[in-house]
Amino acid sequence: MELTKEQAQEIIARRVAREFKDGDVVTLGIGLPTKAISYVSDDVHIIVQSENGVLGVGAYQDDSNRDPHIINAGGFGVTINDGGCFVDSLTAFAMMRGGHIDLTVLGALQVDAEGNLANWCIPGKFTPGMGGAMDLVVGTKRLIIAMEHTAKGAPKILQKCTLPLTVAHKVNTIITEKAVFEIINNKLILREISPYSSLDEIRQTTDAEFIVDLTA
Amino acid sequence: MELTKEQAQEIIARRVAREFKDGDVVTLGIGLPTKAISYVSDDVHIIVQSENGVLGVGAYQDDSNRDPHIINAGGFGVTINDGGCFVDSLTAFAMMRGGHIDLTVLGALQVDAEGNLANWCIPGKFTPGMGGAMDLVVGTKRLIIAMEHTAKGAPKILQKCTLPLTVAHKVNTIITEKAVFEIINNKLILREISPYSSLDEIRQTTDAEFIVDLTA
Amino acid sequence: MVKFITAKEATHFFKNGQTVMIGGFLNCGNPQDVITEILKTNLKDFTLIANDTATPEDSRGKLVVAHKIKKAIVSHIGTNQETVRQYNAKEIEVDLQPQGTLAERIRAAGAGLGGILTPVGLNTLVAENKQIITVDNKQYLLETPLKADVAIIYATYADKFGNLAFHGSTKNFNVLMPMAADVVIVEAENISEQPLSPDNIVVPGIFVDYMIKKENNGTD
Amino acid sequence: MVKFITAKEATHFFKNGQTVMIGGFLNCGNPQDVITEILKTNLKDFTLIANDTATPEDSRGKLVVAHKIKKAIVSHIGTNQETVRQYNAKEIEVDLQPQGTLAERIRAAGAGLGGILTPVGLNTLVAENKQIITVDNKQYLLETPLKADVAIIYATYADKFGNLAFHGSTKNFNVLMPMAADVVIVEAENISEQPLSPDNIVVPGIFVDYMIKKENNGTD
Repeated sequence: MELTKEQAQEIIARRVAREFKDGDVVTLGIGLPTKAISYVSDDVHIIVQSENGVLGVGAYQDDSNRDPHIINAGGFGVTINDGGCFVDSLTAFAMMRGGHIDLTVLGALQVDAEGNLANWCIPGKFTPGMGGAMDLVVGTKRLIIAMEHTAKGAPKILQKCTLPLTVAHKVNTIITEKAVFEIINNKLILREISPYSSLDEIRQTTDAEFIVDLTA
Repeated sequence: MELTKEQAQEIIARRVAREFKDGDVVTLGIGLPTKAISYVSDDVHIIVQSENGVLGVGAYQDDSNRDPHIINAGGFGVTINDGGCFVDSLTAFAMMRGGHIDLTVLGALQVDAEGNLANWCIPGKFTPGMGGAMDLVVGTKRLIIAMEHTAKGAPKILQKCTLPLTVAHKVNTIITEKAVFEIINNKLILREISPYSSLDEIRQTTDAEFIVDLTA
Repeated sequence: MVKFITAKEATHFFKNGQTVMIGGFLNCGNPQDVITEILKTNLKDFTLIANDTATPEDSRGKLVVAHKIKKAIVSHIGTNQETVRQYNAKEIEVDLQPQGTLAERIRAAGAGLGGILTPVGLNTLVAENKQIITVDNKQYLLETPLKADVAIIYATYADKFGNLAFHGSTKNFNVLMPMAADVVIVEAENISEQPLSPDNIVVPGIFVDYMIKKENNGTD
Repeated sequence: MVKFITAKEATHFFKNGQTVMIGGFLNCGNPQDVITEILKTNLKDFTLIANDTATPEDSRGKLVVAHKIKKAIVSHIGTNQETVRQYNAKEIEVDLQPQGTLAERIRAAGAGLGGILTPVGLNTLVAENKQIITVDNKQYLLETPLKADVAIIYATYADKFGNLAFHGSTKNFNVLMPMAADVVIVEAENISEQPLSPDNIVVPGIFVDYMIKKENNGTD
């Protein structure tokens, strides 16, 4: 089934939202990963950390609560939830590196069957920089990559990343509009097939060997 | 001239006080070094740092301002001056190690002609621990040792320390009731002879070679 | 999320032989209530990580007196004559650390660092058996992370979310240890239903597991 | 002790080719007034240490547009298309750092450490030409200190003693840089005659050399 980009992103965001557990401290990449918050069920309360020093990121600001001193890591004005706090960049990254974040959800340019991730640099073409991504992925208890399955038709899940890595052997889960994979001991395992896809389509659009085990 | 312990300490404290410059951030060891504050002239304002996390240590507490939450590094209740602040132990020591303290005054068990200092351990006899002393001495811009010239008649200024070191090659100045020495390029230089002593007496009670240069 | 418990309940989170961090500096910013309860139990053989062993009558100092500390990793023992006695009698192992190095090692554990390079302790007994690393033609000691199974922490102010703030010189090691221990128990003097100001929180609540309303509102 | 000056006077503390730290994160907590004055001078060839190069219209981003930055040591340049253009055209040197590593390197300089060991960047381009050190069977990169000649810092609150405090997410690198630069210039939104509460001060005044009352009271 052919999905629009918008539909694909909503499917991914909804699926990611089911990974959050009540009380989780989570860090979310800009864009698609952040959209997942909208779909978290009402009985699950998560604490969102933003690398620029906000713990307990709330809704976006509106005309009733503008404050230019409070932004998220994307530079957008946000509010802070009750019980949240502001920290400096050193502390924000100590939280990440020190293993105090339960779950991190990021996008990717490429991710591979060994759990390697590339998301900061296309040599000679596009090098925005790693920002906080390398720190985010190292210390998190669990790393989920949330991304569209392909980019302009080309697979993004590979046997081996070809772009410069963000981190090696750290990705636990990959969530796309077509599938959910887990990576355990350097093995890629297909766990779910989206209702909008099929095993055949996943095989055609995934450039890596994977085990099919839908029982877990 | 035979001085009582009290007299000797007052002479030392008064002489140390003349080393403080207006605006200096200083750290003072417990006991004798701390006494120097009483003799600082009125036009010199110094900021006293205490390793337990007080910047701007004020007078001791009295019945008008008891607060068990404010102590100095010796465990005594103190006040904080206007403009002072409280920091954690990590920050207190970053201040010291990072070169943000202008002047540190400490006592010593032994100090030697190369600027080595021993003040934390007499093996097998007395090992209270180094506390903050090793950090204090490493980063300070200037290190003054303030101590009685001898201990029970035995010299404390030696050619080479025999006790475990606190730091190597860091002492700049030694102030006793008999003399003021400077240590420059591993050379001990006598700079001042106290009115209560003489060059002969200093030679007899100092177990190190020194240059006499009273001109600086 | 933080759970509110009693000091007695807190004793259930300890096991014999564990490494325990305890905040405080001499007589200031000391947790007391959990220690009082531990003294009533048979818990023992702890490795203590703290600035000092206080006095025999105060906080962690009482654990030394009760022979519950097998090893003390501290910067100073001189204020507790019982620690000195046990050390001389070889009844307790004492691992003396420069105070700033102790703070950095605790921070390193909490911040996920493999260690830090410090000039402190070079050419002294502290350097024994440690790796020396040269950076930019200067020598440094490699100091490794120190972590704990449980930390007992004092706070002046807390909110129901576990956020902490401090008055006076009580910050000391209380600010560092919550990031470096698996289980963090806080004794707070004041606990408010309203959230503390997000600008002034010193220890975020995500580092706190259990909170106790401190019985005694002095620092000791 | 801190001296109160104007933004224009602050330009006298810069020299061509110096290393300059500038606080702020994207569009938040940015000093602006000193940069506006620097843009009126012939000062150039700076090495910039900052989280990012903001946007072409904002703070340190404007220094890039004016070709005053020879080299940028930052974690991200993607928000400033002019930095990206100059980088691709080899008009500017860009040394990209993981953001947490950048923060630790600045802290290391301020805290007198010879460096820190971090797992971040292992097995990536970041590890190139860096020493790998093994602690407890785990590998780490040795990251060395980063210091500056001058730092330009934003603060929300200051007192006449130079003490600083912050509102919202403006702490970012503004808290770290004052310890790591020889000359520290602060632009504060609010400066009070009364001392700030000693419990809530985030940057002690002893790290601040010069203070400017910020003209524009937004963060940019």
